[in-house]
Amino acid sequence: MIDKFVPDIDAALDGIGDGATIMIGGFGAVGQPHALVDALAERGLRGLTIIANNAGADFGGLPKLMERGAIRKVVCSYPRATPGANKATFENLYTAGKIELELVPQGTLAERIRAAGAGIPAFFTPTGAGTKLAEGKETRMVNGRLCVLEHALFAEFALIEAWEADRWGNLTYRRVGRNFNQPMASAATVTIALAHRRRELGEIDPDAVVTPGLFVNRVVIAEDAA
Amino acid sequence: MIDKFVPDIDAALDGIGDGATIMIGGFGAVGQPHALVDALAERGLRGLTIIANNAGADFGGLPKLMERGAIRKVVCSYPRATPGANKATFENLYTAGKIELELVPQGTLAERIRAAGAGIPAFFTPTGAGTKLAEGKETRMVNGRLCVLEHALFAEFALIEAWEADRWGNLTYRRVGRNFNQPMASAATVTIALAHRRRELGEIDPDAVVTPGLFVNRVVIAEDAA
Amino acid sequence: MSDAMVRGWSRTGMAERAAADIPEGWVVNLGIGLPTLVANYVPAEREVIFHSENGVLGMGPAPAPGEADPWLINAGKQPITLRPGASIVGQSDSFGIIRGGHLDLCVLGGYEVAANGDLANWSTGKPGAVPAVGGAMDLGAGAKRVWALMEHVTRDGHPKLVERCAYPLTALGSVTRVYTDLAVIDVTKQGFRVVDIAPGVTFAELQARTGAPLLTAG
Amino acid sequence: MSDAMVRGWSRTGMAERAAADIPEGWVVNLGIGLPTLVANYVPAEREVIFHSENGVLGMGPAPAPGEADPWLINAGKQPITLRPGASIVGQSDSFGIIRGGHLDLCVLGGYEVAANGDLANWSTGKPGAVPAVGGAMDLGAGAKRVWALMEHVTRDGHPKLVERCAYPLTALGSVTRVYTDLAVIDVTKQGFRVVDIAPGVTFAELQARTGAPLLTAG
Repeated sequence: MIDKFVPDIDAALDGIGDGATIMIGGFGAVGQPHALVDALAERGLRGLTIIANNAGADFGGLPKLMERGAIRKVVCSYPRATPGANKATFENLYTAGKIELELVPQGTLAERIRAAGAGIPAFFTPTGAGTKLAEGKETRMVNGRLCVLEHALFAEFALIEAWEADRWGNLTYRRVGRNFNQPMASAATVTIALAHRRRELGEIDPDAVVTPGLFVNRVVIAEDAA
Repeated sequence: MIDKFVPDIDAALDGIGDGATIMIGGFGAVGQPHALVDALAERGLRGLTIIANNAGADFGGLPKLMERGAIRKVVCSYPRATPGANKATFENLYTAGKIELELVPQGTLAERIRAAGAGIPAFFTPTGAGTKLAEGKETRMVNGRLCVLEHALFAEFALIEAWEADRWGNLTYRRVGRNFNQPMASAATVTIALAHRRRELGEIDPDAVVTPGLFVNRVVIAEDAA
Repeated sequence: MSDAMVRGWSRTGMAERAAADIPEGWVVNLGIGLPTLVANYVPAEREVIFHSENGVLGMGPAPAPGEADPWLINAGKQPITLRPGASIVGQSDSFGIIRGGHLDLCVLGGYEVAANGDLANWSTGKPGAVPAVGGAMDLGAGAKRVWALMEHVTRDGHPKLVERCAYPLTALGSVTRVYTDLAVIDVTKQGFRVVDIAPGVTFAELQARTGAPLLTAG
Repeated sequence: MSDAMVRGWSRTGMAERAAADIPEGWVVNLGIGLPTLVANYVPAEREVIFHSENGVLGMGPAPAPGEADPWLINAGKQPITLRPGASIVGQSDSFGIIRGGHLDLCVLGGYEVAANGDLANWSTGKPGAVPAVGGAMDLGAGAKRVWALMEHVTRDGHPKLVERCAYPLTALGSVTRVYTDLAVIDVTKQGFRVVDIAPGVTFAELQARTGAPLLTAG
């Protein structure tokens, strides 16, 4: 019997070691698997590469991971705190030269992650052409427009948040919680989902599944689950 | 008030002229908007380019379009009749040199259509590398694998079949009826959907919409509709 | 003539002026900050489909206090509501919509707009500052129309409509129209062309505050 | 020794032999024709997730007569059922699954398999014939493992396991294992290696019918 449910968050995070490349879902605080990230911060890891849209934000477990020196490099589009928040941890580390940043336009980030999942090793996009973020990248005119060659972005682990899950790992998302969780689920060697509702196999309508279970390796049910 | 419903199939097909490039959804007979294709065959058109996975099949309205000489070129992956059927119209025309064929691997076809909708003008794929279907195409090693450069595939019109539709053009599909209809909806200048269920605005759950209305220009409700 | 005499539109007046030009049926993305205000001036009966890059089509107004759905925010991380007809997409599909040219309009803030449509709005290029781009480059490159909604000059009086951008670029040849406190200006192949001038502002005053030649509608 | 003496496995025996090697939990695509039979020999309690390239994950057995759902067919256009846990995806996502290496296994028919794993199964290259490829090239290039399920020799006795394919290629270095009526053979960096031989077939008989050297498991 296929059963991707794991009993707790420790089991969900099993095998994540120093130097790992980890995708973390969410946009802003919505769809970020906070319980997984918080627990990750307790593991005393070093040298992580984190791929997460809002990696510089002041909310969730990422600032804690950064403060503790777990993160070597961040790949993201918006490494900045929400307006009005205190100066974010990321900014301090970045200014001090203690963390590396690969800044990627948000849509290119999403598409590079999708490409990794879909077996497209590289693609041309008009986004960023002629800007500082395309410096050093291959460009060419395609259909009369200047385009940049971008490459698929893979990870060893993806930590994502879902709404429903069954034992095959089929997932649904709730409202904008879908965001980066959907493409990231397909782009990692080991995809770990924090889900809010446990469903029996067959309970989720086949047309309603957003992430088929084959993309998912482990599911842990959130403590708030009904 | 946005209202993409049109009263009948004639209104749905308005503006399709000689020489048009038309995508037709479906895989096998499922998800093919038969009523639209049948009506298109009555229009006495010439010089059409048809993009459809099973363009050579013996079912649906496409053989009629071909018999009447409406089609100049077909872009597809499987121009062959179902086993046991009579020799298909396409085969006769092709053997007689009366129709042009661009044969594309099915996944590359789907991805080229998706790329057109998603603003990706070209991408590298390992599919087809080193085969006859990659002859004359740019290739390169990406991540240690030989890949082929493929380009986005656009159309002026897409004729698709949906399950539910509302007046904004939001669509759902039923089971494998989703197939090529989903990517094609995004890749045409004018997307025309034949839907089986008319829904009030707001009746389809926002999480359940598969094709957001912005991709759809016209919706006609099938005569079998409940 | 002192700057104090040239007032033009207020910030809400600018948003209202831009909103007046958005017809029913358009799919529209509004950038963070001033552009977000534009939605307030599109009446509910004029059906405009607002897109948010985190995956929403059909955003409605902000929720009443205490009624926010924790699963519904916009790209500015503010709570939102959904209109009937709304739909949700994932991140790669949301930017497929943007990059694929399916937005009729994107309204963005701007540091500078050049006469060739080049847009600079993501970085001041100050050394040491943390760079952040979000979806600005995708929106700038992808939407059918890009309107810049911004003050006509900087706080210290320098023109923001210029011949060539000095700030790092967001997108090449992107902006199709500029709404400022002083005027509405199209970006054409011939350069900036004035569409509308705020009440009480003269063409000469406008040209004096613009870093490139202005054409008139005629 | 005449060919008539070398019988090996029947067609259903070949399908059964391949099915025995598919463990629980794999996601598997079965090609049209003989490979489709493999599903019949995977017991329902061994959970294998069958994928069909038209967008199904979790295919079940064929429906009872008269109970076919018109919206459910497989890639061979035959009516199917869904198992509990099934899901539906669109065409670009379905081939993203294939090309992205998410299938544990694809079982395909073959005209020829070369000792370097090259696969030829889509075209005989006959001039004038209508070429048709379907998803064969995507499956050949994308799945983690590609098993060719085919007769060991052609009808007129020519080897189908060869040094280099003569037919047009489907995918380069694709096949990882071959199941024939005579043997199970791995494709390794050193070439073909015999894993299992059908009852009553000798190694010498097998080698005589194979167009490239066979290594033994040891």
